[in-house]
Amino acid sequence: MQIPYTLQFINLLAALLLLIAFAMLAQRRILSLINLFAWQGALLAVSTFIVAYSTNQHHLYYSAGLTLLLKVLLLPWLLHRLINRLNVRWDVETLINIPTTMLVGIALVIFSFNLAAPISQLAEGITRGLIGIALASVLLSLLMMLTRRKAVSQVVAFLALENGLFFAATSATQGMPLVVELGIALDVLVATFIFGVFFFQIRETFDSLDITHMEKLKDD
Amino acid sequence: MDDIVILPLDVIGWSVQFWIVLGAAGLLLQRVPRLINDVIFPLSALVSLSLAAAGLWALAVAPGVMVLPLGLPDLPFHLRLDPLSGIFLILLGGASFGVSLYSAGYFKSMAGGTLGLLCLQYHLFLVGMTLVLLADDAYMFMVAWEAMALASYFLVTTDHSIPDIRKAGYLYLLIAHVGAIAILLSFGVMQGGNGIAAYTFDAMRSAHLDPFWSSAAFLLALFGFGAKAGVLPMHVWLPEAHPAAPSPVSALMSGVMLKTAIYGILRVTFDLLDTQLWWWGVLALGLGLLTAVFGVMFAAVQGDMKRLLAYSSIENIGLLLVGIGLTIIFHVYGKDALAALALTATLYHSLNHAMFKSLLFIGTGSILHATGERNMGRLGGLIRRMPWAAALMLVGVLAISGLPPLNGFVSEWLLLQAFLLSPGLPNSYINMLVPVAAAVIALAAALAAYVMVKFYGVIFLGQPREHALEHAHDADIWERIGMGWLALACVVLGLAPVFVVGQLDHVSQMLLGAQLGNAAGNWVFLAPVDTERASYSPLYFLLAVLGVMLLASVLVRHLYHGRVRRSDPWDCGFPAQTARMQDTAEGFGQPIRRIFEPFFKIEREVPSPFDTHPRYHGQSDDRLWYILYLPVKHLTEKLSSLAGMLQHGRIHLYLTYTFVTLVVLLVFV
Amino acid sequence: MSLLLIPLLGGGLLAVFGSRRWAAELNSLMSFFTFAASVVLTVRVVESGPQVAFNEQFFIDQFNVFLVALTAFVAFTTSLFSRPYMRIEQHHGKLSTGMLHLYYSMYQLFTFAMLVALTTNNMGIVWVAMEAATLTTVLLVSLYRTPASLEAAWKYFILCGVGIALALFGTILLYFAAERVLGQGGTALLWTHLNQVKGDLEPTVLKLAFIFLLVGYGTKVGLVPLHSWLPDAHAEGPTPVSAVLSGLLLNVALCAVVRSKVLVDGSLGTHFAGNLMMGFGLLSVLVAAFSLFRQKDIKRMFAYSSIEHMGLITFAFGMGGPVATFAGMLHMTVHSLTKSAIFFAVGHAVQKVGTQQMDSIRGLLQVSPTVGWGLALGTFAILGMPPFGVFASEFLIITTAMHEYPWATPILLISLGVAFAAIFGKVQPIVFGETTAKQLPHSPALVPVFAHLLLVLMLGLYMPPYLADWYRQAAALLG
Amino acid sequence: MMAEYDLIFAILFQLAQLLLVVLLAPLLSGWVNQCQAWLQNRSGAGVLQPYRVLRKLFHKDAVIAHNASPLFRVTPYIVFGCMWLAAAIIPIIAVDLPFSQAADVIALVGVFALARVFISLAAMDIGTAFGSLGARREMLVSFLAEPALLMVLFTASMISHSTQLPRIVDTLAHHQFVLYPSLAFAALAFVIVLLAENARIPVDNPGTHLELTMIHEAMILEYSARHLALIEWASSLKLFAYISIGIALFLPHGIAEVGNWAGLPLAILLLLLKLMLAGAGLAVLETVMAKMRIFRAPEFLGTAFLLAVLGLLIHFLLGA
Repeated sequence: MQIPYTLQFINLLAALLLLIAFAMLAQRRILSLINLFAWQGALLAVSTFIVAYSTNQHHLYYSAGLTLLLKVLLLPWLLHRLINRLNVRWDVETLINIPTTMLVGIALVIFSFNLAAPISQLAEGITRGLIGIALASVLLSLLMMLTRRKAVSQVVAFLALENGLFFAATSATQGMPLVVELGIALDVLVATFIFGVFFFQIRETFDSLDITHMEKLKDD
Repeated sequence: MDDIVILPLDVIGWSVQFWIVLGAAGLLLQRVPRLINDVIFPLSALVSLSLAAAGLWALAVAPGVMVLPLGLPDLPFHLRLDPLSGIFLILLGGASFGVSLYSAGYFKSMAGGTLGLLCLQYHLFLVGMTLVLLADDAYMFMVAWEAMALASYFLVTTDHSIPDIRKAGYLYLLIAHVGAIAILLSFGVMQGGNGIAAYTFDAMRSAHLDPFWSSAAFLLALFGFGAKAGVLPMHVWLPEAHPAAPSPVSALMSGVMLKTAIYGILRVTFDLLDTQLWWWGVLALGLGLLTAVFGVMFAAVQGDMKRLLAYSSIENIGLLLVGIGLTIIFHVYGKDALAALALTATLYHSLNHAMFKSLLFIGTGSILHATGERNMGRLGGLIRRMPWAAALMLVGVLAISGLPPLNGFVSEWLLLQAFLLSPGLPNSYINMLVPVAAAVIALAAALAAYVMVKFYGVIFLGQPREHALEHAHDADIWERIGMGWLALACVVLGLAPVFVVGQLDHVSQMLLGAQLGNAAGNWVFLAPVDTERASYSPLYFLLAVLGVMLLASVLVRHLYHGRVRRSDPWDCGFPAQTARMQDTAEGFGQPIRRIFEPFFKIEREVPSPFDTHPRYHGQSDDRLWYILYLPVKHLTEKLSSLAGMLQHGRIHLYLTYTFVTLVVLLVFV
Repeated sequence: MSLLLIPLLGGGLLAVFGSRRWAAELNSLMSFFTFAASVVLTVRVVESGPQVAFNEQFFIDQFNVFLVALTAFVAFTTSLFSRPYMRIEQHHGKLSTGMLHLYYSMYQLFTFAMLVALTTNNMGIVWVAMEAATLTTVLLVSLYRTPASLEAAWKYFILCGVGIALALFGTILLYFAAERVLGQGGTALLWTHLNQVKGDLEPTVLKLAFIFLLVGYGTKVGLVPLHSWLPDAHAEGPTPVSAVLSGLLLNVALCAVVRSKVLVDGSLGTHFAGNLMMGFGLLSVLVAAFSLFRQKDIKRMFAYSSIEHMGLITFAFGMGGPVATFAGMLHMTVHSLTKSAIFFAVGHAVQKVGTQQMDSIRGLLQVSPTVGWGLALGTFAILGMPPFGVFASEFLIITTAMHEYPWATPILLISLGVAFAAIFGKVQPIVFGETTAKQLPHSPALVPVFAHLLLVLMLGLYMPPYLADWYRQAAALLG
Repeated sequence: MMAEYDLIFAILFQLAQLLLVVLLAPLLSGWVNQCQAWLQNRSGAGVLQPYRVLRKLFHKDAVIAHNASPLFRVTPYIVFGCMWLAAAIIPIIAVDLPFSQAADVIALVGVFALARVFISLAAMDIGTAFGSLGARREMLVSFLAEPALLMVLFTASMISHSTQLPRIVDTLAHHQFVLYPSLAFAALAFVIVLLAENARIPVDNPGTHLELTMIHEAMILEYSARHLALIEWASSLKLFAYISIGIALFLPHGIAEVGNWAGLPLAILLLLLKLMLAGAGLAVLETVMAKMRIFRAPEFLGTAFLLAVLGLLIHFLLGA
């Protein structure tokens, strides 16, 4: 049968999302990391919009707009300002070298696809297979979190993880109830502000954002 | 009629409540310590007496039952008062009566605040022990048991500024708690049916376990209660904790609390479990023998008088365990008359030990107050300074040495009779074991005499080893009364065995369905099985000895003269004697240490002949501590360091934990 | 729903007036109102069964109403405690007025978040509220702005953030499964509805969902190996915060786990979720018990003991069945009360000495018997010594385990023994012996300590019938 | 009617034996000393010497240390009483002694223990170096000797299913003659115990006051006059008691049965004979053996203990 264009398009977006996730995993420079994050947000917004259009649920339009506002404009802007204020334009040092990370990432993707396969079977309509991708990007961001040693890049990874979730929430399940999405958005916002506060505090206490300084608390 | 049947339990209920009130009052009255000493403790002694009376009463009437609206929703507190509880209540009441009276005098010197607190803990301790004896479901038993442990722990650590005492308290409560866990497990094994209601003792009685599980229950109980009683190898806490406590508390712990553990073993083995196996008996017998010999051996080499008594308590617990083992063996092989004999011996010895050990412990309390000295090597000659304490403690010493006509001898006599009557058991191994066991018992008894001669001789006799002792004062009036009561109890228990055995028969009847009875048929002669086999009459014995003595003295005085001349001791014409030439405690124990050398971990520094200031230091340690306990400690530390490695402060690794956990779980779906 | 409005209002008020001198009193007052409201609510629920409100967005049954009451109560007593505590901290110059301001407002908002998480019917909102609770406490943990506190807060934030995110994924999967049955839109995440149709939910999806929910909320519960944030956060935050974290937040998170467990096992018809919870519970108990040995910081040690007890409770809920669930809830209650009481006492002790290193805290009984006895009794209570209530619940849990899963009992008992040895051995010299402590500028608030301990003692010896029925109904509800 | 007569006669017997032993005991020790003297080619002081010693001591004034406590003064009477009693309840002529109903073999051992404890305490009372030394050694010897004695008695009472001496003797003497291998071991053990308990060579030497060796003498150093007399008398009673235990257990034949008046004269004659033999044997033993170091004593007595237990085991094994 002829697959509807919307579905094809969403699948394409999903693929791009995954691609960007990989790109972030591979990325060494923090600025471009943030830009990539913004792009991811944009993809997310678009896909949400399409889902909203194809299933014409109105509240999805709101959340698409919200995504655009938050993740494409507000957060990247905030992060940029932070970086300028703290002038931390260094390269991202990773704990594990990039190729290894990539290999692990690929393994994760395969794993999550297998995991999602049975679920995809029972998903009808346009969302087939998206769970897998969402799961994959979540796991990839998680991997990124635990390979980066700068606070900022960890935060970006965290936000990317949120993106993956959001993608699952909208595209895969065609939108959670509005209340939930508003709540989620709010939390993300607050979280980011708190992150900001933290950056300054950490900065002024450790005069660096390298979180490897923060390994004092342990059982000895 | 019912109310009359229930009545003993009611009396006990009131007594317990009254005790709680007294304890609280003590806490409130801490501003006026005089009131606590002269009013509260005597009152509490009266309560003890009522408790003992109720226990005696309970022996005759049918078991009383009561369910309190307390405890868990589906498992309220069950109380039950049967002959077994009754006997131990008599023990508790009788001993605590004397000890409480004594305390009235003993704690006079104590500061108000501490005294108030101590008064509260003291009474909670008594209440805890009482409830242990009454509990009829697992939950209440555990609550009472641990409350008892907790109260006694706080009592032990009364003067907690001394690090050793803190250490003792820690060791004590830790082992007690481990034991409690084992007891809980054993109850869990014995639970009847399912649901929480299966934890009433009635449910356990009705439950039928296969040999494996009942053995498991027995072993767990033996371990748990053994830990409380100080059975090898769970004894290490006892010689630390008992000396650490104030003397009246040591008296209660040694005299009464250890018996609650014996009570627990009896309750579980003969009441809750419906079948017994012969090898349980052998196990108990063996453990008991080991404990007895070990205890007396270490008692012989102690220099601290309270430690010595504590070790002697270990010995007596060993004897009790031997009695229990014999009872089990006989019961399993259907020789219930003999089982009754062994059980009677056990219970009798419990009573006796409660009395004379309490007496001796409070006696050491008086000495401690008079001299401020626990090390026997610095005492001596106190019989002239404190005649009352000396006289009363002499009774205790003779009793604990198992000398006729006092009470210690009666129970040992019964125990040995049980051994002598044992042949004819189907199992030849046990038949072989029995004489050896009897021999070991005899050995332990003889050694006990050795220990006690050392104890009394070094403390009370000879010349004072320190000048400070010249100012030692005798026990005050309350203390004398308390000690007097316990000494009296020793004498009475020794002279009226027939009556006591008659009372104990209620217990044998309940647990074994058999009675010892008295073949002699009159109240003078005690003849367990048959007059032809054995009989003993302490009364005639006493009369004869006294008669012969009086006869001799009268004759001597009458035929010759009573002239006496005082002079310096002759001592083989040895000139210039000082008090330092007497045997010290350690010197007196030295032969034993030498004979049983392999059992001790001895470290000594002996001065060379050329030392200008020669000093001797010797210490005999318990090897078991190094063999059993330290490895466990090290293992725990190793494991905990492993656990500590989890927490090394690097957030990436923490995230990795999350990540790995997630992935693993996802994989294993 | 005055219950929820009060703390929100309180948060607002304190956000405004937080820097005034009477802010502390206002804080306590608000908490008291919340408590009163919760009592009213409780009475209503116990009388007339479960009820819903705000077109089913909120749902109160016997299970969460008991948690609501508990939360409100402990929040109230903690506010009482924090009044002098914070004053003393200020006196010592550790805190500025601004920080206090932040503290008071955040305290109310935290209460609000927890109450929402408890009372809401919408699994999504549960998630939102949990996240909110995390965010509010993060700032409280880093209140002192010391490097250590920052590090602790950062770890807390990151780890719990990730955890929560995973929980969100679980929620999404839940919704994904639910919408097939309940159709699109609002009702598909309502617990009540899910509970009705749990039989027809898609098992495979729910399995997946539960794993994510367990890992997510489990991080907040502090289950090993997701517990790493917990000791740091407890040790470095202000003591009242440690008290509420240990006493309340963990419960709330666990409550979420239990809710989802009910759904998942209902749908699978197997004991899958239960087994997972039991596994995590046992692991937590074991690891925490052995970790206790090496602790030097007193608050850190009690944090580990919280992990241990949470493991025990998780195990109990995992076992399921009326008795075990009953025991689990009872243990939740007594643990919250006891642990917060301990933290109160510890807080004052630490203030007296000026350090959290146990080696330098000595002889509390000498300088202030009340604090000393509070700590000693609290410790014995938390160690499961009768006659305190903790023993009652542990008794029930262990005996049930002996009946249902005999193999688990040795692990539990060994851990309990080890924990006993560790904590008792460290607390004894703190309470006893010669002292190193000094007097305090403000008189410590010990009413909460002994109020809690008395309650615990009562629960150990006597449980009022209505309370028992209440627990029973709740247990029946969770099955 | 008849029973009452029996009882009265029995009581008479009891009193008679009381008198007999207390009078006969010094004679026995005198006899032993005399035999030793002969064996050592001395012409001894004669068998009546102990009586003279006692008379002399009773006449003297008692000299007591300043710090002696009442315990010190009452002990001699207690010891004397105990020993007298012990000697009185052992059937040596006839088996019907009513008092042995009141005290069986265990009580007998108890009596010895009682006396020992008191004399040891009294020895420590004055607080001299030798006193406590003696007390310590006495207790050291006894804590091995006493259980050994108990085991010996147990073997006998196992055989006769009774712990009452009359019954034991009755069984051993008047039922059909059986050889008891267990008793052989018991006898050996008993001899050792006898030597040890009565302060004989090789464990102790009653003859000397050599500090390094003495045990019993060290304890009674501070006693004089009537007290010393009583103690001496008591120790000869003790010797008598032990020997008569030995007789009763190992060669009881000839002791009169219940109510067999006719047998009495013969019994008395036999008794004297046995006593003389035993005393002579003791003398021989003491002469041929050498005093051993104090720390060899435990091993020596340990052997006795071992033998006694072996005897008991053999009884279980062979049923004889």
